Amino acid sequence: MNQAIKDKFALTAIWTCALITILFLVWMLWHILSNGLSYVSWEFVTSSYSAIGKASGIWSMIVSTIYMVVLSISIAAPLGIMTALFLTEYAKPSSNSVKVIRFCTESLAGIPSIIYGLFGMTFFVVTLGLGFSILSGALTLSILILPVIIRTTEEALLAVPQAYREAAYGLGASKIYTIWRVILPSAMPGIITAVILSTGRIIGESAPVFLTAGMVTRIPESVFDSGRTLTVHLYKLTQELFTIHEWNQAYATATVLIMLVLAINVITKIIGKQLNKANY
Amino acid sequence: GNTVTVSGSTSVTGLMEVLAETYQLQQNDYIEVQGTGSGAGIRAAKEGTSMIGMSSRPVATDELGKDVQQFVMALDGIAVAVNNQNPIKNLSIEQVKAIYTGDINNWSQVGGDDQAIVAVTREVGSGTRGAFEDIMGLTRKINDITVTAISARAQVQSGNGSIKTLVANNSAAIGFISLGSVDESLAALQIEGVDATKANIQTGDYGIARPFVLMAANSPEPEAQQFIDYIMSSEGQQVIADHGYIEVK
Amino acid sequence: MNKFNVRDLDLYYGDTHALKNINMLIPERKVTALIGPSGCGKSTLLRTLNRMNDLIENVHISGHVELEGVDIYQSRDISDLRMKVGMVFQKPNPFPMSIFENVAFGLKAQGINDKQLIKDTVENALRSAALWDEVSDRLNSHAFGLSGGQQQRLCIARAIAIQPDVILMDEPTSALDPIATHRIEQLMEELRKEYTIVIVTHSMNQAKRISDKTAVFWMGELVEHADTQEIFNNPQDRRTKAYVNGEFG
Amino acid sequence: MNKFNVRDLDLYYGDTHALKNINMLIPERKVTALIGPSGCGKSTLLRTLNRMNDLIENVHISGHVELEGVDIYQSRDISDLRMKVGMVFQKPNPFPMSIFENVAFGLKAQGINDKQLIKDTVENALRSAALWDEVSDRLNSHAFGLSGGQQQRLCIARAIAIQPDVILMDEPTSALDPIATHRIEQLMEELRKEYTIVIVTHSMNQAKRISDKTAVFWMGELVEHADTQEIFNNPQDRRTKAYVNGEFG
Amino acid sequence: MRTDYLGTFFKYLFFLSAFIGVLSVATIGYFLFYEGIPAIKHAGLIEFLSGREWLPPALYGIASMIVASLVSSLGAVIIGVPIAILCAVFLAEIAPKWLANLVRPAIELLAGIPSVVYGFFGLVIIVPAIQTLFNIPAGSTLLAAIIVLSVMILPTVITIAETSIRAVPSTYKEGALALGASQVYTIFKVILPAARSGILAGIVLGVARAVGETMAIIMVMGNAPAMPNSLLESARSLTANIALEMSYATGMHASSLYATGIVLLIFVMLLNACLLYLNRQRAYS
Ligand SMILES: Nc1ncnc2c1ncn2[C@@H]1O[C@H](COP(=O)(O)OP(=O)(O)OP(=O)(O)O)[C@@H](O)[C@H]1O
Ligand SMILES: Nc1ncnc2c1ncn2[C@@H]1O[C@H](COP(=O)(O)OP(=O)(O)OP(=O)(O)O)[C@@H](O)[C@H]1O
Ligand SMILES: [Mg+2]
Ligand SMILES: [Mg+2]
Ligand SMILES: O=P([O-])([O-])[O-]
Repeated sequence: MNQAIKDKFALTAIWTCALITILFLVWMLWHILSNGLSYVSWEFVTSSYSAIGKASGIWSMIVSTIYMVVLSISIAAPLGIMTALFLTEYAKPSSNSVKVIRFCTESLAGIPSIIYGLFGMTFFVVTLGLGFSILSGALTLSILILPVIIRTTEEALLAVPQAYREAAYGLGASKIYTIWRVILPSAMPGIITAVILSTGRIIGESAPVFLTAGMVTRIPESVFDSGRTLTVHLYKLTQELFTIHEWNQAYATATVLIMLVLAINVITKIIGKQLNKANY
Repeated sequence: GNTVTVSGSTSVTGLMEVLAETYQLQQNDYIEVQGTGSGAGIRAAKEGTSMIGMSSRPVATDELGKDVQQFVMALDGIAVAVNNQNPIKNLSIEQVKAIYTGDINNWSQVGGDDQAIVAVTREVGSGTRGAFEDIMGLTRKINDITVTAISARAQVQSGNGSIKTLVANNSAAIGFISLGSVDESLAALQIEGVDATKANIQTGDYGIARPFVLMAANSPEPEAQQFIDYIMSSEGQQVIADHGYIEVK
Repeated sequence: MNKFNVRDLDLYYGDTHALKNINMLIPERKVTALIGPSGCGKSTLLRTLNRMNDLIENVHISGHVELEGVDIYQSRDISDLRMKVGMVFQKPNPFPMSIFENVAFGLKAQGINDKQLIKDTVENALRSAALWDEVSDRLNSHAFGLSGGQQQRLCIARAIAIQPDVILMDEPTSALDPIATHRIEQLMEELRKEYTIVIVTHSMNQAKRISDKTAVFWMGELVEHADTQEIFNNPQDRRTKAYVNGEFG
Repeated sequence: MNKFNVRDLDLYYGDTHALKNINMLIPERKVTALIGPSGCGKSTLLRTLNRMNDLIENVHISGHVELEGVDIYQSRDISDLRMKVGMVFQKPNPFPMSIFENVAFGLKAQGINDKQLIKDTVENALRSAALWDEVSDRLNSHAFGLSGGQQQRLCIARAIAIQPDVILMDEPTSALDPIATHRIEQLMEELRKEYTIVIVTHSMNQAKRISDKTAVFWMGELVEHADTQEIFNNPQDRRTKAYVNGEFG
Repeated sequence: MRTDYLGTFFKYLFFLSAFIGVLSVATIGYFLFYEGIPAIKHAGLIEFLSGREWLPPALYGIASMIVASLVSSLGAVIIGVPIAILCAVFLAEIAPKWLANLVRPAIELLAGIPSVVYGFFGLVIIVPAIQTLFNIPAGSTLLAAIIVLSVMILPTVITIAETSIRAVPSTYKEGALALGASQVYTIFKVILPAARSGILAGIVLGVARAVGETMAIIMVMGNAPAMPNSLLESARSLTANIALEMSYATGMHASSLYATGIVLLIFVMLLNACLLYLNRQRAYS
């Protein structure tokens, strides 16, 4: 076949695939948003849920989600960042400890989330006796997001120009001073990206969350209480989709979730821009 | 206030959440209800991970051990339900059984339209499924171990709600759910000509019924005991009756 | 007086023999230029003088580098060495912080907190680097706002601020335009009065213009090291002759 | 005969005026060297000759570049232009495939399938690039296994294989050691007999050694363009004089 | 010398943190195997893997679930990956900048949307559509799962593939274009092969996501634990098996669910090993 014809053919295929993808994804977004937006109200977002059917608000789920995000991040972020520092700044790339650590974080990244649920339920809920609680959930999720944080932070650290390190060491600065004053600040946008990415992950998980944190619909008072995150709530609703009322709730919850993810993406973008500015 | 942890049967959960909310209107304790399933409820009560366990089937004493007591808080029928468009109104126990074992797989075999049957069941370990299998004789023995006789081709859904959804939206579907959660969106069948109603269960004419069981330690925490007392009180029983379940007092 | 005494120095990157038995005296308060074709080991030698090669994995060094008679590879305190031997790189590499913070960095890294002292040192360093007049009114603005040539002078100021004895420069003008290059060369003219300067350059013209001594490298070997005049007018080594006559490079 | 005729050429990268009103004739079967300090626009001019700048966003070009009398910015067929005007880059950039596939790439891209024809062309191209003897026994091994100088000759062979009229080279030896550089220069000596060569170099010595004509650029302007002898021995422009006398760069 | 102590302290602190990742893997692995091995011993490894009947507490055979997991993720790969790669090519090389800048954020948005939302969409749109389109009694089928999964992995694979296509040194592209090669020829013969390892990584991540997906699958696949005979039948994935029965199970039944987890894990590890192997081959050549 003539190369020009092949080219035309390939271009058509590429445009078609792009179009299919875009249309499908737009269709999905549109379907959910068009059904959900009209039902999302201030009332819906800020009122609480009640089994007697008086109220179907999602405020308690939002609070539980926030608890879960804050707690998981505050466990995983320091660990992940320090691990990344060890891998990029201290360990020799070819050393055995690096190989082992890298292998393990990569394995963690590959474990399906249902297995985290299985593990969290056995280990944190039962063996450690933490029960269905935000804490059990957050501990489970922090292992789950550890690889994301490590990898993204590592990339950010590696992207710090070697020239900064050389300049700092060339001025007689110690390693830890260099890390603290030069490397971490330069990598900060990347680290924040890592945190935001993991926030998305935490918000999106369902099975490992309800197997460890349960699905109680009230506002948790402490991390030892059970709570239901938004995503778990959506899952529960889909299992009970019955009356029009429940359908609307499900669409509205899905809409809120999509808007949350959108907000997260926008924030990531802004930080990314900041990063580019800092490195011009 | 204190927290009372309750977990187990998803069939009981809906009712329990209502009881919890009415109870909380009166005093300070918080009732934490987790719908995990009867099997998990029994285990939680036995291992003490929850103060109160819930089951939607009778619990054998040897399942619990001697440190755990049980209360029947209500009775509930199991309705065999089909889509509203399905012309079938009545099935015999044998027909239901054959449908679930897969021996009957077309509605025309039981006098309906020529349409394949979509049988929907709960997951293994569910109290509703356990009770349904026991009552309908849907069990068999393999290597001397009792296992289900429900066909592996039956679709599995993990709650009364999702079975309801499926049946309400699929004209070929049949499922079994807690009678208390039946409403006009789907049709409960007569079994052997008997309507699935509260009255018929109380008289014993409709035989597919099971107890809702609460389990707690022999000497439970005072707040748990107080909540159990509330459920068993006439006030609590009234709430149960109001929501379509059968009071025990 | 000689500042550095390099004896029998061999350096390997893994299996690459990058420096081959180098013996070289570097005189105090003179400008020594290292020239030679690409990949001949100029940068590598320069970086052995403040142990910057320590940062690279798989480097193997044997032989001696003495700074004022003390072998720098024996002493443990690298920070100390690097404060004595400052370095300026090929591409201007200011830190992503303000102009002031850039120059103050080395002092703060030593744990110096005295505000006034820092301020004075920063001003002096910027003056010595002939940058003060251009930036005195915007010390707190970001260093990246400076032009390439200004950034390179900032890096020189940063190196000067910690009062080193020696300044190493690796092709410090190769990323700059002719005018900025000229400024830096003028500056070196000033600095030679106080500092020992070792500069790598790929431009023979630059070596001619600014250096007192020139060392010619060829594939890891030091082929000739003498007064700059000598090297260019009366080269002894065949390869030097070919190189300065432009037969390659 | 002139191969290229560049008339009133201006080129902007966004707001940067990178080429300023260039007028230049490039003679056939001669080597034309473009020299000048860093950032003066040498590479930019070179890349206008085969429209490589089209790949860069925000480039704005006005004026004319005629190849054999036809304005290359009017004609639509860029592939055709690029097959006539081959290019060799600063860093050797073989494709990640075998030696043979690298050289055959251009032919296959044209849709040529004749195995024998391809084989012969590859062999001829490798011979012309003075690489055949070194690689004839391992044509199927990966191109990355070659040394830098061999890779660069491979890239030249790749360009030759599609039988261009012109070969553009952007600092083709700057990443190579002196011996490899020497090989490439020898090769150019051969190629000039058949091809028009335009070469960017940062080394005045190289320009002197290999070119017939030299064009000197300075901040986007063409300041002088004449026989190489003239440029170095009898420069007309003040800036040329300063540059070739090593006052900067 | 004060700083030296500090330096050492931090070095060990960082090392300890890094060690927690190792510890987690070890703990997870330990629990999984400790809890799962009894069931495998009880049922016999071969019987466990090849048995078609899942009848706890008597028979534990997960062959049908292995098949369901394999088929659903394989199907998702066959449908999703080519589309995703061409889409990535579109974004990186073909689309005008404004269009790419419009589409990319949309795709990134979709990469972050919880899989439950995809499952929900599948439940309300795809399942009924399959039911009517193929005129079958129930739309919750393998096919529904395949479609949901392929849509779900699109954003992941597209994003990673696009990044790695963009990371291909522009010198390759310039080299090819300078030889007069057309844009399409350059893309398929130079850029995509050079981006291979990144694209493979994206595919593996996508497959891992498909294999590991749980809730979305439960919502659309019907979960019948029988061996599916066609794509238009209900089936149960390994993940769904764990999620459905986990909260009820005790004793050997619970152990068998951990054993299901082991199988799932080995699945994913094999996948990663494949990636390593493929990449190593490339590095070698
Ligand atoms: N980090 C490294 N790892 C391995 N080899 C290296 C490394 N750095 C340099 N080399 C090799 O050591 C030799 C000397 O390199 P060096 O950078 O000292 O050369 P140079 O004279 O500074 O060249 P240039 O003028 O190109 O900067 C070269 O062959 C180079 O490839
Ligand atoms: N892609 C680009 N975008 C914006 N500006 C560019 C781009 N490429 C080059 N320039 C600018 O155009 C001017 C000329 O660049 P060019 O690369 O042609 O210089 P050169 O003479 O080849 O320099 P060198 O010797 O460093 O290669 C420079 O000021 C450069 O910064
Ligand atoms: Mg160098
Ligand atoms: Mg250039
Ligand atoms: O959830 P169940 O009530 O069926 O155990």
